[in-house]
Formats: sequence, structure tokens, C-alpha cells
Amino acid sequence: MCPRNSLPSATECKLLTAKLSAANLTLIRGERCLFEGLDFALDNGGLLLLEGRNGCGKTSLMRAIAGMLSLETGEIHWNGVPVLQQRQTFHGELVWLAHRTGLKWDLTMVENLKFERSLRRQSDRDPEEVYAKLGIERLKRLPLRSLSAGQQRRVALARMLLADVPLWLMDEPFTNLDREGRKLVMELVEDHLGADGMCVMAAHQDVEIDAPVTKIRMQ
Amino acid sequence: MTDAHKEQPSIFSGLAATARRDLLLAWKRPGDVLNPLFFFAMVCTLFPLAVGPSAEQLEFSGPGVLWVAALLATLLSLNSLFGSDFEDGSLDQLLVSPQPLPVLALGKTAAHWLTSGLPLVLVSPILAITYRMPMSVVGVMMLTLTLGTITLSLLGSIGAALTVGLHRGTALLSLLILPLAMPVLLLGANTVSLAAGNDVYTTGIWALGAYAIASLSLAPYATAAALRISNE
Amino acid sequence: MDAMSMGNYGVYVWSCFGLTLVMVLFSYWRARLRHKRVYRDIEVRIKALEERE
Amino acid sequence: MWKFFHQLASPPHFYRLAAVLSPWLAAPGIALIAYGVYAGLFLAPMDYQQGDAFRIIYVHVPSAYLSMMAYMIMAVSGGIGLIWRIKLSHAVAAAAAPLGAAFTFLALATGSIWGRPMWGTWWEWGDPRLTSELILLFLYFGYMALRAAIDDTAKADKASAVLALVGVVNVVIVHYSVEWWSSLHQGQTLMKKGGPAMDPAMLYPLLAMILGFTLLFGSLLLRRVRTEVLFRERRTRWVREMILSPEGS
Repeated sequence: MCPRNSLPSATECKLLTAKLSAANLTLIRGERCLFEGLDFALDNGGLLLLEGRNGCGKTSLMRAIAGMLSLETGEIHWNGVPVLQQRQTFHGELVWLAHRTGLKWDLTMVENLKFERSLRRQSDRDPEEVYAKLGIERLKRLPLRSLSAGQQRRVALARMLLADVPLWLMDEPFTNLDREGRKLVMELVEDHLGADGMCVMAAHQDVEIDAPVTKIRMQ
Repeated sequence: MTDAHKEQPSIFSGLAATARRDLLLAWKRPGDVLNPLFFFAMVCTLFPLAVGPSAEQLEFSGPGVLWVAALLATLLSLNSLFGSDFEDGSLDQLLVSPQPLPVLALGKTAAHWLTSGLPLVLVSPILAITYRMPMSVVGVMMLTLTLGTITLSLLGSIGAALTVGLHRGTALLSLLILPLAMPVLLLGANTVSLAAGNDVYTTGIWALGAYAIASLSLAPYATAAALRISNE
Repeated sequence: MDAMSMGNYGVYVWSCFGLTLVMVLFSYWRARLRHKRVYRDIEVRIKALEERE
Repeated sequence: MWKFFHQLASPPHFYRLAAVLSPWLAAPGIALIAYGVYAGLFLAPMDYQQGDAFRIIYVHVPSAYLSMMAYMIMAVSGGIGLIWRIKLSHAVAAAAAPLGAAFTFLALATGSIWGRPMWGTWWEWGDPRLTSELILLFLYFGYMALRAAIDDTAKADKASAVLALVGVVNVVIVHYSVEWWSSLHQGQTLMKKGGPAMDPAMLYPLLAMILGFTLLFGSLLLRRVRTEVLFRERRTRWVREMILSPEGS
């Protein structure tokens, strides 16, 4: 219950040298303890996979990683510094593909992405190429409400690709996507990891990928 | 991957982007702007119907009625300040953006004022004339309403941030905001009354201005803190 | 008797003091009641858990 | 020193300490109030303007004072809880709100009863103190409503702390703006409240009442915080052990 004042142990030191690391995370929501004493470490090129049923705390853990939840115990570190002490810097290094896309239904795809561009550093990718790769190049001027759920997902993916960040947080990225779309997501993640990026992914199904994977199985 | 030389967009870009997006959304959904205005006009109509059309009484109660109606109309529009962002997940995206949250909250509040406070100020002369308010007083009333609605939007953003995502948030929001808004109403309406009675009214204007500046500098931080708490 | 009537203000003075007494007793009673309820609820839950084990 | 505070803030320790301390605050409080009531009602001389009706201040002023103090306690402990993440101080804030509202209500009721013979009306809008006190009561209502609306205790603590802090700034603004407002409307003669010119025979009972009320408030607050702590710690081992231990509490 109370913060530990002792020096970090050897394992903890190892955790601290990783790019993204967490030690002894405990989260209690209302009456339920979602996880207790959770550790993980993630380095460039690695994938952290959160597995488990729906409602087992995957989303909560992801929100905690994004610095949006206050934990009962433990801290999450980015470059060895607690996330909550450098929230703004850390948020400049990540994109969060959440369950709800966070896109405005009344705005067009381009208007939505333009908003994102004024908030976050953009990558050197050519937007047109990204749209073409995701197969949404024809939908640019349509308001989002006229797009299907799968197409909206793809717009959210475009937002992720266009941002210049090393860390991708993906909460159930395969929802509403067809077989082809799922394959596309896996390719994108593989490319991102191949370019020294990192990814935290919550999924309730198996993910096969050619990269170092750390799995956290949640009850 | 990360290019160290490339910098994040400036906070002004963040401020402008949030304000611009909300203005664009209001443009595409004019109902959200117009409904509080209609409400304002209707409340102003209720009073003559209830207390009678005598010129003397209308002249006397005009400033108070207009101010109460403006306060209620602002309250009505506050619920949507963060509500729709919460529902579609874009509030979460704002919370993980590399921009300082108080700045983004200020941008949203600015857009809220431009789409709720400013139209009220612009419409108020028409209603004031029906209350037989002289033109010189109408000017004072518009000035107090301008300063007052800025403060109301800022105070309201704190309440809206505290109640975002709660069931039955609307009633609760009124309960939280009304006591906070009472000084604004008191200063605003009485300043207009003073002006109508040919008294010195500058004290009220200065007080309203000071209140607006104080809330402009403090409220965004409270709103940002409240947003983080509500979204835990 | 004179002291009780308080120069005809007796009703007001005594009702104020009476109201204060009622309020303080009420606050005390509420605090006590709430403590009892909270304690009993926890007791019931913990005992039930204990028996199950 | 720091260790002492840390130990004090530890829930089981506080829980035991509060039970011991609460009667020790209440006893002198009740004694002071008994003296204050007796001296205020029977020994203090009559006010030459208000007659015996002035004796209402012996309950009105302490409750008005406590209504403000309870709000300050609520806001400050809420702020401490926000900044230093001390759970006990959130419990203090939660416990202070209903008590503060009760004393605010008492101040309003006694003020209004006082106003009946003095102003000839139960409610005088022109009196700035009554109006400010009424707004304070609404602030309490808002605070308690927000707490009640949020299910998660930790979240309710933080959200209501923000509201209380905003409210503190507002209380000051309310005070000055209402004062200005009532000066515009030539408010009725204000209720006299102490001051250096007061007869010691009037003043001492008042001071005794204020101190006595404060002690009594402290005792009630400790009781409520104790309950609050017990409820918040209901899943911990020490509560479990305490309840299962033969003597109980």
C-alpha cells in the first residue's frame, strides 16, 4: 500500500535500463484488483503482447502505460524516468490506437488528420502513399459518419502511421477489420518494429509475428 | 526513427487547432449553437408573460432577467463541451497528446465561448429593446455580458470536466456551477441596473474584468486537472 | 420566570438554542449510526468469507 | 517529526487514536459550552439596542465561524490529498462536508430567527452575511452531490478536492461581491458581531462558545473520519484482524 523506499534490486535495475519498463504495478479499480506486482520491460524492436479475455484489465493496463491512470503501487518508466514526471515528453513519443477511434464523425478524414498534425510531430511519410497503402485514398473528403467501422479503423491507422513516434499502443487493433485488414496491420507492425519501433498490443486472439515478443497473460 | 531535430508543434498550434476543430464542428452542427440561443430568447419571453407587460416593471426587471436567462443558456450549452469528446474517444486522444492539457482545455473553452457566449452577447440587444432598455444601457449590458460569459465559460469548463462521463451529469453540473456563477450574475446584473439608473457603474465593470482575467489564468489548470481525474 | 421570557424575545432566543442542541445531537447520532452500520457491514462480509474458507 | 506524521497518517494507528481522542475533545468542549450558555443567557448584560435578542449570537456566531472553518478544512485537506497523495486527508475532507453543511444550516436558521424580531422578516436578502452563507450552503450541496455521484472513492476524492479548491477562491469573491451588492441596496443595519468595544461580560461567553463549538466540532470530525477510514480500509488485513479479534471494538 505504501511506496517503497528501498533501493531497486538487481532485476529492477535490469528493468530500468529498458526503453519502456514497469515494476511492481498494482491497479485496483473500485472493488477489483486488476493486476498486482506486474513487471515488464520493452526495448526497441520489441512487441509487448497483453493477452486475456475481455474485461480482464488489458485496456486499463494500456491506459496506465499511457499515464492516464494512477496506480496503487509501482511506476512506469520511459528512458529510465517515471512517465508521470515527463508526461508531455512521453506523450510526444507515443500514439494510442484506442478502442474508440477518437475521430470526429462530423469531420472528413482530412480534417481529422489535419487536427492531429497540429498536435503531434509528423513523420516523413507521404500522406498520399499512406492512404493508398490503407486503401482509403478515395474517402478523403467524406465525413467519417458515412464510412464503415472498418474504414474508420483504417483512418485511425493512418493517423498512427503519419505520426513520428517510436511507441505504438494498440488496443484490440483487429476489431472491425477483415482478414486482409488484419494482415495489413501485422505488416505495419512488423515494419515498425523492423525500423526500431516498439509496440504494446492488447489482443484476445493469437498474434504471429516475426519479432521478439514479450507476453503478459492477464487473468 | 525519431528525428531529434524535429520539434513538436508549438502550443499555439495546439491551442488554435482545438479551437478551430470545435468551431468547425459547431459549423457542421448549427443546432448546438442555436438551441441555447432559442432558450435564451424564450426565457426572456417568459417573464413579461408571468409578471405582466407594464413598462415600468419591464424596465426595472430587464437587466436581471436578461442576465439570469444568459446564465441559464450558458449552463445549457456546457454539457456538450466535453461530452461528445468523451463519447467518441477524442478526449482520450487529447489526454495523450504532447501538448500541455491546460492549453488544449483553453482552446476548447475559447471555442465554447465563441459559439455560446458571443452569440448571446450579439442577440441580447434585440431582447433588451423589448424590455425598453435605453441604447446607452444596452452598450453597458453587452460589455458586462461579454466579460461575464467569458468567466462563465471558464468556470463552466471546470464543472463540465468534473462531471464528464457521469450519469445524470446535467443536473449535477448545474448544482456545481450555479453557486460558482452567482458572483458573476450579481456583478453583471447590478452593473446594468446601475447604468439604467444613471449611477456610477464602473466598479462593476472593473470587478467583472478582474474576475474574467483571474479565471482566464487559473481555470484552464483546474479544468485540465479535472479532466485527468475524470478520465482515470 | 423573567429570565425565561427574555424581554419578549424568549421564543426566538430559546428556539435558537434549542435548534442548536438538536442539531449537535443529530450530528452526533448520525456519526454514531454511520459508524455502527459501516462496522456491521464489514463484520458480516468478513465473517461470511471466513466461514466459506 | 516526519516519522511522527507518517505514523499518525497510518490508518490503523489513526483509527485507534481517534477513538481515544474524540471524548477528550468533547468533554472540555461541552464544559465550555455549558459555561457559555449559562453566562450568555443569564449573566451577560442586555444589549441596549437589540435587547435580549442579541443573545442569539452566542449560537449564531460560532456556527457561522465553523461553517467557514469546515470549508477551509475540506479544501485544504483535499488539496493536501491531491498533492501528497495522503489518503487520510481525503477521508478528513469527506467527513468534514456534512458537518460543515450542518453548521451552515444552523447559522442560516439562527440568523433568520434573529432577523424576525430585528428586521420584522424571516429572510432579509439585503444582509450580505446571510446571502454569503446561503451560497456557502449551496457550495456544500454541490460538493456532496459530486462525491455521491462518483462511485470510485479515489476518483471522488480527487474530483471533489478540485471542486473544493475552486470553491475556496469563489468564497472570497462571493464575500466581496455580496458586500458590494448590499451596499448598493442600502442593506439593513448589520448584525453586530463582537469587536473591541464589546463588554467583557458579553465577550467572554462568546469566546467560550466559539472555542467550545470548535472542540465539539473537532470531536465529531474525528468520529466521522474514523468511520470514513474504516470504510476505506475495509479490504485490508488490519481491519480483518481487528474484527475477528475476540474483543472487537
